[in-house]
Amino acid sequence: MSLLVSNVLFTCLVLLTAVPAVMVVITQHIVRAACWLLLSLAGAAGLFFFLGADFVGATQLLIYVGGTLVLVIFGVMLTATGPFVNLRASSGDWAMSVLVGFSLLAIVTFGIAQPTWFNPAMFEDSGPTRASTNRIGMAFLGFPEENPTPAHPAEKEDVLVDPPKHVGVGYLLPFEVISVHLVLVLVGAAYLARAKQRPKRETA
Amino acid sequence: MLIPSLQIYLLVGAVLFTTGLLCMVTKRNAIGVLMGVELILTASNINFVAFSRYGKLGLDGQLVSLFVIVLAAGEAAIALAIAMNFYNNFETIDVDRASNLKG
Amino acid sequence: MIDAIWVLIAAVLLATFVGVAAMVYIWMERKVSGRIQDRLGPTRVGGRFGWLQSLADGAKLIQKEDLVPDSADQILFRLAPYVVMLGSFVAFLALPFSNGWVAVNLNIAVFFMLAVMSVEVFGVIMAGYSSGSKWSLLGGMREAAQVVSYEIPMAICVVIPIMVAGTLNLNTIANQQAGMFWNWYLFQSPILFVTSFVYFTCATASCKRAPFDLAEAESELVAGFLTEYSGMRWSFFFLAEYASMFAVSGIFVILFLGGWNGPIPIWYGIDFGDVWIGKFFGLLNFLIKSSLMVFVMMWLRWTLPRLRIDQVMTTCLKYLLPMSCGLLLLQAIWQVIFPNGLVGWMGPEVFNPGGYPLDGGQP
Amino acid sequence: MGLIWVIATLVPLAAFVVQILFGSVLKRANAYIATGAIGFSFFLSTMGMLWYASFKPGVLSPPGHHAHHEEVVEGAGAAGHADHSHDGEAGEATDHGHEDAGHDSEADHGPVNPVAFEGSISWATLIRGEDTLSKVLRENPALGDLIGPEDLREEGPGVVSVGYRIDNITALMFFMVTLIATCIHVYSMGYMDHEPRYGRFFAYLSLFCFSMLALVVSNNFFQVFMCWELVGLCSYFLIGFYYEKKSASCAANKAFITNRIGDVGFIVGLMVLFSTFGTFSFSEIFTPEGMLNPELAAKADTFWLTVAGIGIFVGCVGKSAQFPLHVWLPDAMEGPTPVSALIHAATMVAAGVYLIARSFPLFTPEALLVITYIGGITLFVAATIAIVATDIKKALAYSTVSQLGYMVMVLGIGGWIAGLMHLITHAFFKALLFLCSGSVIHGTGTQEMPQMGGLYKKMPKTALTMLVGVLCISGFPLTSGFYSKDAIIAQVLAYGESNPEHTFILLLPGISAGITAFYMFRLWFMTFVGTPRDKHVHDHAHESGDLMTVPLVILACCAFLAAGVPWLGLPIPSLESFIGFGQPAAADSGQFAGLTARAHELHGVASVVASGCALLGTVLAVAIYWKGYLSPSEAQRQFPRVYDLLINKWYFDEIYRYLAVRPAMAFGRMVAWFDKNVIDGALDGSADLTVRGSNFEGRFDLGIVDGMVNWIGSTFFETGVSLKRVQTGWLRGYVVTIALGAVALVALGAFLYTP
Repeated sequence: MSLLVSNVLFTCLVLLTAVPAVMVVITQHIVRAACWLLLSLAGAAGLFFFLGADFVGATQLLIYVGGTLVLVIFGVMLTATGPFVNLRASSGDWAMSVLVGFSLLAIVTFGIAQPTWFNPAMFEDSGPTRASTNRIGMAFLGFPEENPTPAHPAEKEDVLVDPPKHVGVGYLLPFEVISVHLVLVLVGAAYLARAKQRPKRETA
Repeated sequence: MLIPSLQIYLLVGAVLFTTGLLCMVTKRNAIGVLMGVELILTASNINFVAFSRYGKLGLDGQLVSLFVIVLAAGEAAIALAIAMNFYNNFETIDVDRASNLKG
Repeated sequence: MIDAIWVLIAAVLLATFVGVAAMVYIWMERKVSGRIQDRLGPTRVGGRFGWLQSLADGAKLIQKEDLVPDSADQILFRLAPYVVMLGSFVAFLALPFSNGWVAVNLNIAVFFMLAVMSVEVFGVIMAGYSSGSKWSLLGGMREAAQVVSYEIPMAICVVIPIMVAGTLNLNTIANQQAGMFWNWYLFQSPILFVTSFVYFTCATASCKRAPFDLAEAESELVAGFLTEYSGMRWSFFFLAEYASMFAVSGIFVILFLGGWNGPIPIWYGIDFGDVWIGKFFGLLNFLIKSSLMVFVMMWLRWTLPRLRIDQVMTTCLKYLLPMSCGLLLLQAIWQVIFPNGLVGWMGPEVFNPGGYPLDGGQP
Repeated sequence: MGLIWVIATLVPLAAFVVQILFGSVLKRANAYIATGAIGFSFFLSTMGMLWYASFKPGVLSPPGHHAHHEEVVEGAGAAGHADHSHDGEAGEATDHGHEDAGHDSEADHGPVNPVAFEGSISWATLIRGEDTLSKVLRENPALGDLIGPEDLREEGPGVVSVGYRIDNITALMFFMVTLIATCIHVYSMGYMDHEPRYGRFFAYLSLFCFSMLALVVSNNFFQVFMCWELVGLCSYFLIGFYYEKKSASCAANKAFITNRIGDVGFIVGLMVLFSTFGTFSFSEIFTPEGMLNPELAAKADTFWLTVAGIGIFVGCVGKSAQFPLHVWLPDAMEGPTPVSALIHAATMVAAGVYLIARSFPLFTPEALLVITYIGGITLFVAATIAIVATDIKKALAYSTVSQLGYMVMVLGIGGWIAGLMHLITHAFFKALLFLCSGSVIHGTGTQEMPQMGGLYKKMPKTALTMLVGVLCISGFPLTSGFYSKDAIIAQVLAYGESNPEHTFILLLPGISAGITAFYMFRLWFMTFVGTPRDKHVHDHAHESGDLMTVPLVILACCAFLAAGVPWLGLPIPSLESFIGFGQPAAADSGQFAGLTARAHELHGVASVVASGCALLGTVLAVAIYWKGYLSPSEAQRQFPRVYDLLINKWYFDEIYRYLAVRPAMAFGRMVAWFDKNVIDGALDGSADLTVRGSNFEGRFDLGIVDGMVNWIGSTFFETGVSLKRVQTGWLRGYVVTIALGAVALVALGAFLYTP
């Protein structure tokens, strides 16, 4: 019963992710494309939850949907004056791109379906890592995981009861680098987007 | 009725990737191109998290996808700033017009 | 894995709760505004206090003609209220109402709530864009700018008590504050005390409540992104607004005011940790405190004049954001100096006199 | 208890720090802080002096009786001097000292140790020698537990330390400096009332006082030298206080540079001293009774000892304005008058004399002879210049130089007590005189005596107090100046008896005593008596306020009574006995053996001589400047050469200009010529050579190196031009290309891959 419900839910989520993504490509109206993108990304967040990656899912919602996408919409609205809402590519472009896209999809799908590399013993369901938030935080702080497979019971609460045994580098350096990178990006974005005198129409 | 398995996730990722690519190719609007990029990044995130669950990637998959999300946010901010600048300078958002650097 | 059945049941319960609570709060708002403006407010419908006024309003709204303007983007126009509603409603999935009474006991509950509520703004933008009206577009843009900006100091303010608690699980956070009222995080350090005010300001703004209700400033923008809406779609927006008011108040209560723990633990002798009646009193505690915070929001709305949009953005970016960052830093320093909190030296008995299991248990 | 002096020293420093940090905020409160600080120091030093007297009861006995008990009592009786009318009490005091043997065990064993307290903290180690304690420790490691590391921090040889050493001279100097400085501070509050930089003035005063007190309290030569420089620095600040005036800043420079010349000598002396003895500490160089430490003296070569002594004396020559370097002191009159008083009475010039007295046992007979001659010449030359000075302050300045000459000279002939006594008494009456002249200047607005006259009616308090000062400095009987000058002349007479070959120089004190009386009375008469010579000045003259006159009265009393009240015959110790308690044995042994006793015998004669000379001078002054029997202009006309000599200050400035400044300029010109022609020529030549080389290298560079680089560049440029068509600028095309590439790669891989 429960399995059935979850399978239905999974199917819905897959469809919610894939179909709007296709719609993003198909629709010519840029604002609608953004809204389809919202659905697709929200579906992806749902998939993350389904995969047990709660933190990643919530981050996807908060940053991607709540932040990035709003920015995109902003951009659309600030630039979507008249003719630019429905910019169309030529049919030739369409034909070529669909050809390339489908060949890529075919190759990738072919690769996924290859039993030669897909060894089920190698890829087994390691279960949802419910206690992952704490582990993610510890990894960010530089405590690498001792054992990638969850040794703890899945339902264990994430109050830190057993501190990590050994201290290593973990993800502290990438974390710091990303933080500094973000600051630089913000400064750069503010610099690029600052109010400027609109230059006179160029003749050349 | 789909049963959750690694292949399904990878397939969803592949679809998202392809649509993202198509989006980048077919959209002449600069922000449309940006959306394509976001789709591609999401596709890769789905793969990372799926491998984190089903593969030997462990927590690393989630962590990498977190980094990707955060970087994507920064990238979006910069891309939008560039788009704004582009729009201000050329009075258009059509990427085909942005060919000043062609040889 | 999430137990899907339980989620469905909880969803129905929560939907009911949100609907009822919104109606109660709308009635309360009218009474409060009346009293503050030296009026009586609704008195007739449903007896003495006009307590059925909201129901009457709802009936009226359902009967109204459902208009969609010609120049509107049909799909987005219809979709927008549901996105808004969805955003504020899904957040309730992770909000515990009493010890263990929560739809999904997520270990990232507070983060999840913030994330889901951030989707709400997307519906507002959709509504503003799709209405095909300048007022709506301007209102939607303002709203988006405001909410996205206020999310940042709000999230940082949420991080500060989380830093004290050491977990994102709202259930655990509330249980950590069991005992006398000085165990509440509000009184754990002066920094947290200040933080609570900053958080509440941001929360008020992110619910687009007065004095931050620029998106629907009727004197400038007619009704902002709501201009073209009527009937049920309109009422969905308001349901969402009151629901998110309750949600942010609930987060405030759990993070700062001890959640469902009363100021004085009069139930010490009776260990009601897992007893139904005890949880029920906890629920009452929680509802009273949350309603109090909602009342404060109403009080503010009918007391303070509306700010200008530039003032709103200045408040956020120039004052609240640096303030919250500074508070985060100060609290980190405080943690280093007083690792056990101010009353920590009294020993674990005082900190948690009931000896509650801090993880609260599964529902 | 020795800390009382340390605190008294540091209080002005604290006041200075406060004033420098918050001076702009405090404004006029600066004056109160500075005055309060020095007043507190005065209080502390008074307490300290009383305490010292009770700690060393021998200090209250008549002079000299410690070393030569029997003779002194007899000699004093034979001299029949009023000073010793309480011989009986002195005997009793001696008996008392016997009973107090436990208290001051050295009092009855001949030589006496005047040092009451001594302490120091080490500051730097110049020579790391092994002191006794560490040697003991090295040989007995077991002791290491008993002796803590703090015990090892004892002052060993070669350690430069900061410390204090309290003996009777220190206590007395402290008392004198703080008392006079307090009066001057109070006076300055009135005198400097309308000045800008009021606060800064008091800050400088505080620093000045601190420097002098630290100098007095120090227990080693190095600290003395540091404070010495500090004193010089403060004098530089204060002399140049009106730095807007060119003459003032020039005077400050002159004082500073002249002092530096002296300090070179001082440094040389110190270096010789240190390399000879390996220590700066007084207590190591001198024995308690005031001889050169025999252990060290055995190591020392007499020649180097003489060099060290003369070097140190050269420092004193600079600071105390002795003969070749005295030129700065009259010019220093450009500073505010209270500063002049401070410099001339309490602080700067006293430092030099103090140092001679302090290091007295160090001086070899040769060095002492130099001191005597320098002092003698100074005292005479300055006195003669003072005769013709018309500026009231300059006249006083020359009188200071002259009186300093007295002190230095008498120190040179072993008159340790007489020199220091004159230092103290002179400090009081010279401070008084300067403050009086300041009051006159304040009242009249001019410094030129020819513009004054008849001011007695206008400013009676100033006139009377100044008269007291004039009487004191002239050495009239019963005044303090009488006793000190009398002691000097007695010493001179005693020395002259045994050393007749120096009779010439020994005549000078007597003659100068007359000249002193003459010019001082001339000053007073020209200022206060007779008809007003400048109507304008006279009309505007007025008596100064209480803030200025009260210190005058106090100082007048002090000046009159500074030498004690021996004429009353009370059993109160006189200044002489107080100083005499600490007389170093060196001043009464060797060539000076018995000289003190002989001087006591000659007191009667000396007093007659001194009083006679003074009377002569006074009569002459009365005749010329009061009664007008003789005309000064007539004398001027009759002795034009003498007058020219005196009015031009013995042509010292001119001599220096010819001997030092002109040669220095000529040498400078020579060096400039050398620089311009030889060094610049060489540089020009090398520059020319470089230019030629560069030209050649440039051609090489252009032809070969650039050619190669250009060839490479053009090749790449052409390649780039041919490749640029690949860049279409079509963004979507790029994406398609990438995707196609990826597909192609995978396809290729699949085609090639054979599992």
